[in-house]
Amino acid sequence: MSFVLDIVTITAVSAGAFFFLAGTVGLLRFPDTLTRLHALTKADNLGLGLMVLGLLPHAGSLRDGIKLICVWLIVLLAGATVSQLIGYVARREGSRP
Amino acid sequence: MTEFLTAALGFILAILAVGLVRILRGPGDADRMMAAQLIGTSGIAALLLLGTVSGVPAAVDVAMTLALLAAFTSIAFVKKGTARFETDAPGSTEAE
Amino acid sequence: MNAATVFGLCAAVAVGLGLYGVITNPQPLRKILAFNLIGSGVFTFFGVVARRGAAAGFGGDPIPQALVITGIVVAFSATALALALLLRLFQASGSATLRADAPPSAGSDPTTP
Amino acid sequence: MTLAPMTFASMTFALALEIVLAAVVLTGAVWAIAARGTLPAVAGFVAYGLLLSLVWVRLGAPDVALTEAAIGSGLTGALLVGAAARLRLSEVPMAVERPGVILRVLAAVLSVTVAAALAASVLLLPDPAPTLAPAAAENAAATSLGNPVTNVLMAFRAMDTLLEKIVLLLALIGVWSLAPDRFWGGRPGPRHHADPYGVLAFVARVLPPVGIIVGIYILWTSADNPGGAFQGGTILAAMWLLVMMAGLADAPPVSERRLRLLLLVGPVVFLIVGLGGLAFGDAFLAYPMAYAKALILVIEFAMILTIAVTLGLLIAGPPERELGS
Repeated sequence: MSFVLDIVTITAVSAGAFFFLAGTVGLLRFPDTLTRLHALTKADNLGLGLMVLGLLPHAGSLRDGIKLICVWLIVLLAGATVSQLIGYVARREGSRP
Repeated sequence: MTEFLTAALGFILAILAVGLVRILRGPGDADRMMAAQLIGTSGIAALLLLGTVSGVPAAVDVAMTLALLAAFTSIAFVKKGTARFETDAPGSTEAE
Repeated sequence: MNAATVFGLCAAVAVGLGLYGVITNPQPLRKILAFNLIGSGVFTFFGVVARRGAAAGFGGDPIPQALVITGIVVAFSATALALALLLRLFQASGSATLRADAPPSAGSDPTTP
Repeated sequence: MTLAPMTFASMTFALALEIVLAAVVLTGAVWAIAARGTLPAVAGFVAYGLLLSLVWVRLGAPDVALTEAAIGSGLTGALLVGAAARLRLSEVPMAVERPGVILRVLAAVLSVTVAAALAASVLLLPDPAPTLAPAAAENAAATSLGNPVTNVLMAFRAMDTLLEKIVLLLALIGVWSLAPDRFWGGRPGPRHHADPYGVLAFVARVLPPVGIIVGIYILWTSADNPGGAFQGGTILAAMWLLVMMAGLADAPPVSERRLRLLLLVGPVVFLIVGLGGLAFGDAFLAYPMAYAKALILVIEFAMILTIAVTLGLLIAGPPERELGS
């Protein structure tokens, strides 16, 4: 059982790390602000989500597990709204001469 | 398993360092905010990993606090102490 | 070489950096920021001492840890007061400089009629 | 122990991690000092604070990590961003005032000396380290709280905590006293406006309920786990400020009676309990053993309100609008 859980952890944390990498590469390499924003949200949503999934088997108790999921949900909510704000700021800057 | 998670933590810290460099380059506020967002999220991921690696379950509480306050600080950055937040061209918000 | 030593050296460098910033940076806001850096370095120092005193099943000596929590709060209040003073100076004089021979500001105090 | 080589490998692995973490922390610190613009410097400082909370977790001090994440990084960051944005106009003439080469070299020499002295003292710390942890563990039964840091803050060194609350109030009075005469008693900060159906109003409606639950949870859990009135109160303050920034609610006039009561309830409850200890117990702030936990919880619940309101008002700043406007 613990072997299966270890495989879940390794797979999910590696996948999460990959999405963080992809988001960062996109943030550095993509040509304009809105595509960079698109890349960034992958790291936010999927990267952290997969990390949380991978760490769930290591949570000491049910309460810790629920809190882990709550962290992800808060980041999702905050990240989605902050991304919209970034979009507005980008448009405001873009319309400037 | 601890070794694997420690390696993942080192990787996330490297990503965070890249985000730090990105903030410095800017040039606009939007890019700075994106880098800050990346730093915040990778910082939270690093905290969760570190809590598991170091055996400090309360790191999850720290991560929750950070998640809430990162959103707050980002919004403070957008508002920058000004009274109005222009989500659209002037006048169009009143027309809606 | 262990965690306490590594972070202790890190704290020493942070204090040095903060001190350099307080002396050389002309902007008051940046001086306040640098001062906060010194403060956090000193707090980390306390954390190192606490970590070395880990005993009785605790991750660290709780007394320095509690002192640091109090310290962070007091540092925050001092920062808030310093920034409020700086903003008031800016409002009253039109510039935020600490130089005594600063040129008189173009704008008058916007807060008094 | 057949695992000995393995544990040695994992120890060096852990050490490598700590060195990487320290390097990233110092990157943030260098940048908070060296960045040209004020806003990037503030961003560097906020990132530094975030990383420092990782250091605190690694140092086995999650209580401090919570405080650093909430206050050192979050609220101080918001405070500095607001001030930096307001001072932006004055940045241009500042460039001229850069100190000369000699002063900078002297400052560098002084800073390196101080840092080297501190580093030497880190390396020369006494071994075994002096500690009060066993004493704290021995006396933990007196309060029946499981978190040693809460024990120290609320029982063993409760006087520090009481005085810290009073320092916060004094800072607030100091900030208020900077208001021009005609604004005295009025509302702090500008009246914020935002699109009532926009994203800012949305997040200010959805996030605060979550934040209030988390804030109260952090207080409630502090009896046995890391947390406390301070860390919880900071989250509540941030949520209140969020609602204000989204224009959903206005800041209250600083002369409002209800507000003044909230500002006083924490320290007053603390003082009453302390004087009760003087009257019925052994000393000021001595809790009777049987009621220690209950009394500490009462104090903490009163304090979280005061702390949330005080921190929120400290960030909102001095009154800027006339009473009745």
